[in-house]
Amino acid sequence: MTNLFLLQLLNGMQFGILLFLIAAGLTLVFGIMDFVNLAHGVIYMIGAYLAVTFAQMTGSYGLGLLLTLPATLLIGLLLELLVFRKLYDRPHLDQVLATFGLVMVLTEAVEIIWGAAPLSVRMPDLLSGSVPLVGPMRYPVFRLVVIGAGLVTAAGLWLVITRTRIGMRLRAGATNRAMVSALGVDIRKLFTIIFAFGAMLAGFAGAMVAPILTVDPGMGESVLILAFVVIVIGGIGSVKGAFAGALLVGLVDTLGRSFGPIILRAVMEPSAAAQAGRVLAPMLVYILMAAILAARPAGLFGART
Amino acid sequence: MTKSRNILALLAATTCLAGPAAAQDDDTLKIGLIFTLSGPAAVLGEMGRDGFLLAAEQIGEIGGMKTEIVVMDDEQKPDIAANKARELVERDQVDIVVGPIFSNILGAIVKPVTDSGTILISPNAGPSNLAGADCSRHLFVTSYQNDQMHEVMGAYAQKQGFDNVFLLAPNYQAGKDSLAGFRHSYQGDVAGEIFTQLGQLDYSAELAQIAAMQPDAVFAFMPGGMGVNLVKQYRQAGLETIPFLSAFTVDESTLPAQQDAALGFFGGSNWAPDLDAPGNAEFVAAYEEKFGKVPAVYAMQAYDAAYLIDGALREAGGTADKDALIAALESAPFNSVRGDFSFGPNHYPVQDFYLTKVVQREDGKFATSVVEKIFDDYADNYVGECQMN
Amino acid sequence: MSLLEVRNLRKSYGALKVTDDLDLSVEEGELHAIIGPNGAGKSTLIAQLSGQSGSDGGSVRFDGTEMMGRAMHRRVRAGMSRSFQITSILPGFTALENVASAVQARSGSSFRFFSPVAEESALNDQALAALDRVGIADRAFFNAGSLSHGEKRQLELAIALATRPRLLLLDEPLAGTSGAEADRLVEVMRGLKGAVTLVLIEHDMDAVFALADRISVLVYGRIIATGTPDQIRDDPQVRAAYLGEEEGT
Amino acid sequence: MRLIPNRAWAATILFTAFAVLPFLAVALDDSYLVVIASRILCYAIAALALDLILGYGGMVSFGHAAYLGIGAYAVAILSRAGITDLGLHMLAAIAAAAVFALVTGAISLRTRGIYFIMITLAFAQMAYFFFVSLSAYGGDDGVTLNARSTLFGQTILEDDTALYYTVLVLLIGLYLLAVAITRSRFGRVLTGARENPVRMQAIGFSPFRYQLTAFIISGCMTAIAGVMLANQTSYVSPAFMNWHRSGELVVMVVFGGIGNLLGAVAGATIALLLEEWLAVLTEHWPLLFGLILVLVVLYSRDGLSGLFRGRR
Repeated sequence: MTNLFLLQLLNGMQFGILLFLIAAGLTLVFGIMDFVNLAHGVIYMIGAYLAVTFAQMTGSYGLGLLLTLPATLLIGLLLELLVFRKLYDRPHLDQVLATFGLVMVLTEAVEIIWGAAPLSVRMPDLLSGSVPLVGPMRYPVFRLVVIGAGLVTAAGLWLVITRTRIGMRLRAGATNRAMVSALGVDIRKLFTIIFAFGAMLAGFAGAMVAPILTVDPGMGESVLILAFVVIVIGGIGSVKGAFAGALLVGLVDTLGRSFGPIILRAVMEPSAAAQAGRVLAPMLVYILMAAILAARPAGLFGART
Repeated sequence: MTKSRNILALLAATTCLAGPAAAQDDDTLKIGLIFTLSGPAAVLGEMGRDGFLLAAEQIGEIGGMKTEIVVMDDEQKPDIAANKARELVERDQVDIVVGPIFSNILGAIVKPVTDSGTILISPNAGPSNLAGADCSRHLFVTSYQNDQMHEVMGAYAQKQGFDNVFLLAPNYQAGKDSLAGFRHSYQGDVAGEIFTQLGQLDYSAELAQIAAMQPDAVFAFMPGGMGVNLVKQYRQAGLETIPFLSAFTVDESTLPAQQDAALGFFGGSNWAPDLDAPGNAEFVAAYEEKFGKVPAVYAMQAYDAAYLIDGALREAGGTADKDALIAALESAPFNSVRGDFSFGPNHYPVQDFYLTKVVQREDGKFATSVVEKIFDDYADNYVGECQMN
Repeated sequence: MSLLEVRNLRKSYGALKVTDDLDLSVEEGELHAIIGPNGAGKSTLIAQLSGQSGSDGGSVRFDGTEMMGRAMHRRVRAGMSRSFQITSILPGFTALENVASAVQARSGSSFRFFSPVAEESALNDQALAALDRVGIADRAFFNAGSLSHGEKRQLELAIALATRPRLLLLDEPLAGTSGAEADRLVEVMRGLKGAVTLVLIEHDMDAVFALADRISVLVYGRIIATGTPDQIRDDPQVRAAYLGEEEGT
Repeated sequence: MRLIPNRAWAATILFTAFAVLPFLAVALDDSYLVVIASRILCYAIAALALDLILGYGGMVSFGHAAYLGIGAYAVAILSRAGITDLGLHMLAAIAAAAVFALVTGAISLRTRGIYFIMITLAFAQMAYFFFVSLSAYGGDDGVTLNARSTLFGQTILEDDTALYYTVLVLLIGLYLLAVAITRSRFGRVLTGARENPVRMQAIGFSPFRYQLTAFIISGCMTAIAGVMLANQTSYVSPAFMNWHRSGELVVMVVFGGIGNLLGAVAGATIALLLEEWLAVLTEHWPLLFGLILVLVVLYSRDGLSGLFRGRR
């Protein structure tokens, strides 16, 4: 039981880190540019599709992943130029709607290009095995890679934002756009760069999960809301908050699923507990979010209201 | 001022809404197809549509009548489907509606279609209520009753002498029905029963529990993308030594994504592409040639639906006499590519069920393959509750 | 008993004490000006008194009733209103609607859903009177957002007046106004003296010394002196801490 | 606001057009026209309700489909229990929606901006998953309604045209109610709280109470739409409260121009017709629909009616 609990703890953290990986680009764009990008999930999906296509072309998942990065960066630039640029000064509602429309457009475009059937990519044999844990339990190697990628992304983002010159400009841009402009920084160009970088992070996440998750036209939507929950819980704009939010969501979701019914059984009869567990499990993440926002209306690490 | 002009524009627009009302024409056969053609599950709907259209093309004039086919997308949204169904029935005045894929969509369209006296043929969804208490003269199901695929696996597990099986299904109605169906024909112990979230991405927690319990086998019902996620992660977690029994989890719609991760995984089905039955090899070859993919049951059942309509129309001599047509349909006057096929009194099929297994064919494509027959001429459990009127 | 009694009022942002054990008494009917150098904590004080921002401790008694912990709208209903240093109006409403809203707040329930508010002449008449008092009655049907800066300042005052306060906290009402507009506002304030108790924060020293009955000097979150304009002018501590500095610049 | 006579005109024309539509359907021998038009009217009620809080109260609820579902399930659950009266269905729907709106609104209104959008979405998701888990009513498979609600013991709503006029009467009534609310004392406070909440506090209002009340009113109105939609579809499932549906409701409001109650009605009409036409045009209609949505948001802040008028 204890072993299982520890393993589930690890699973929860790993799911959280996976969520962080997906939400990282969203946090960046959301936090610094105060821009609500519902299309983030679609770019993540495009990243996965591109990774599959490039991997088929080159015959290597690694090369496919590498090619996906500049490709999604380019897509980000293009979208910024065509659509997002015009939305920066608009209210959140406009941003939500325009990107909602973009979700429809891009999802359909993906279906036209790649078809509706799910695709898959082979991961390198080196990473496809599993390592023994305790007793009969094993842990997939690729999961360790995903955890690594998530941690590196988190550390990288944190370093860029707090330790570099461009990061300082970014933070200044987040708090006071006029001041940054006065300092002679071209805020438009800065935003373009951030946006494209955010798209690349989304693409990176998509390419990273392609070997473990299904690549289909619904994959963007299925993570979008979770990604938003993560950054809203953490407090918009805080990389630290997004990381904490992702871990929290991952842990609550995983532990709630596996131990919720057991805990409920302690207070009610088994069949009722099973029933209640089934009703509550899918709601847990949303209950968590509502509870946190009720107590802290700007999220765990959010400053702005 | 401008506002009033806009309203006029709107009025004009509303008028355009009126479509061409179809004139009743006894020589023309009108068939409405309603499938999920957009969204994540579009792949299933496309298979159904393609299967039907393939048959229609082969037949030419269905039932010897000039044939017109209208295709609708239900978007996998029941209320939209209900309206589309009414559009087919009232505006297009189709004689027969074929569709849909999903049980909840069937639940939404069955009333508007059958109330109008139009024949409804479901090429996939087979919910229990419509097999039993809510059965309808005008509804025919060419697939199976939903529980049956799961019962196949339960019977197989029973036969293998497994007495410790771990059950896994998403937390929604079909998931609950699935596990109930499995337990219907499996009497052994259940090591654990988990209802996962609909659309769940990560199955680490469940897989860890399975690894900890080391059951004799796992039975999973994970349709669509969930199945792809689960199968990939199951393999990666190194659990392939535990037999993986499933329904709607590894089939030709998901295998292109699961590929070798699903090799050797078991499923229950009423058919497989390599089933030895008259006409089946020709169907599979024609489908693959036309659409470049291996057909799944969704395509096969819709294909059969077209031939069922053709046979019945020829027997009844057209659409004019509804009662004759229904009687003709009941006799299932066609050769199903799955071999034995007849309708029970509730208009659900009586057919054989097989254990299938995922194999890689010589051309490199992945497909399910028949291992053994589990049930012979098997009818569903609800037929007794049906009082056809 | 004073109308407003402030005792040991505190507030700090981190280590910075913005309001440091502040005591203040405002008598019924007087115009009490609060002056002090930039950053002395004047606007924070107004925010604390009005209930817009919280306090770390202390007591604010209005007409003998403790106001600490009460939300801003409750203090307004008790008779304490305020104006804002940075104009705060409803830009999409007309000037009349801006003021009528304030009248509405103190006259009857606003949980009325059916009768058109624009036709409530009682509200409109009082609002028009308030606009007239500050001299912008001719702007009544203009969108508030389209008014000039000075007119907005006048509107700001009219809104505050329309709440019929017993105590009015004015946060730099003259900020950014031109000569003529400022004169007009000074006249309005002069007219209010006696009828309404006023706490005035203002940088325009001419206006302050011309209008105030008493002046308190706020430096680093503390009142260092309170007295009549003459007393303040002659107070050596004030001269050292504030006026000297002011005259030097 | 100042174009009241014009607006009354436009409303009269629009509602008259809806009123004569069934005759047009008879003339064209196209009964389906009435079917889709009643669906449009149901959504028009929902869009109207959403516009009341979104346009006038500044509350962007991204979870309003939950109330559609609550209304729909009120019909399903009561019908199962043998209660078929439309009035009772309405009462139950309104009561349930009011409770849900009171609880979720009280929590949601603590937050602002994007947090509000997300927390309303979260509550709608909870409602969605609750009904998915509700096995007694078919879970996500939903419930087929064997009969429509009865009106004064009569089954007249089985007739599509009767149902259509019932929805139309409800829409007109609720429209007039919403117009009255926006012009009332309450409406002024609500709009003021959107424009400048601090100012409203400084004149003695607590915006929270008014916003919460408006949130509840809007939820109840949407639940009425849900009751009628369930009757129109004869089918109820959790798909009614899918988050996409919530997004579509916002789209309708935006199409019609935010803060324009008649626009909300027109927006619902346009959005659903557009969907209908584009679906006829191509099976990849979401591509075109999305494109139009993007263009409307980018180039017309007054919705589609603004597009006709050209850029200002």
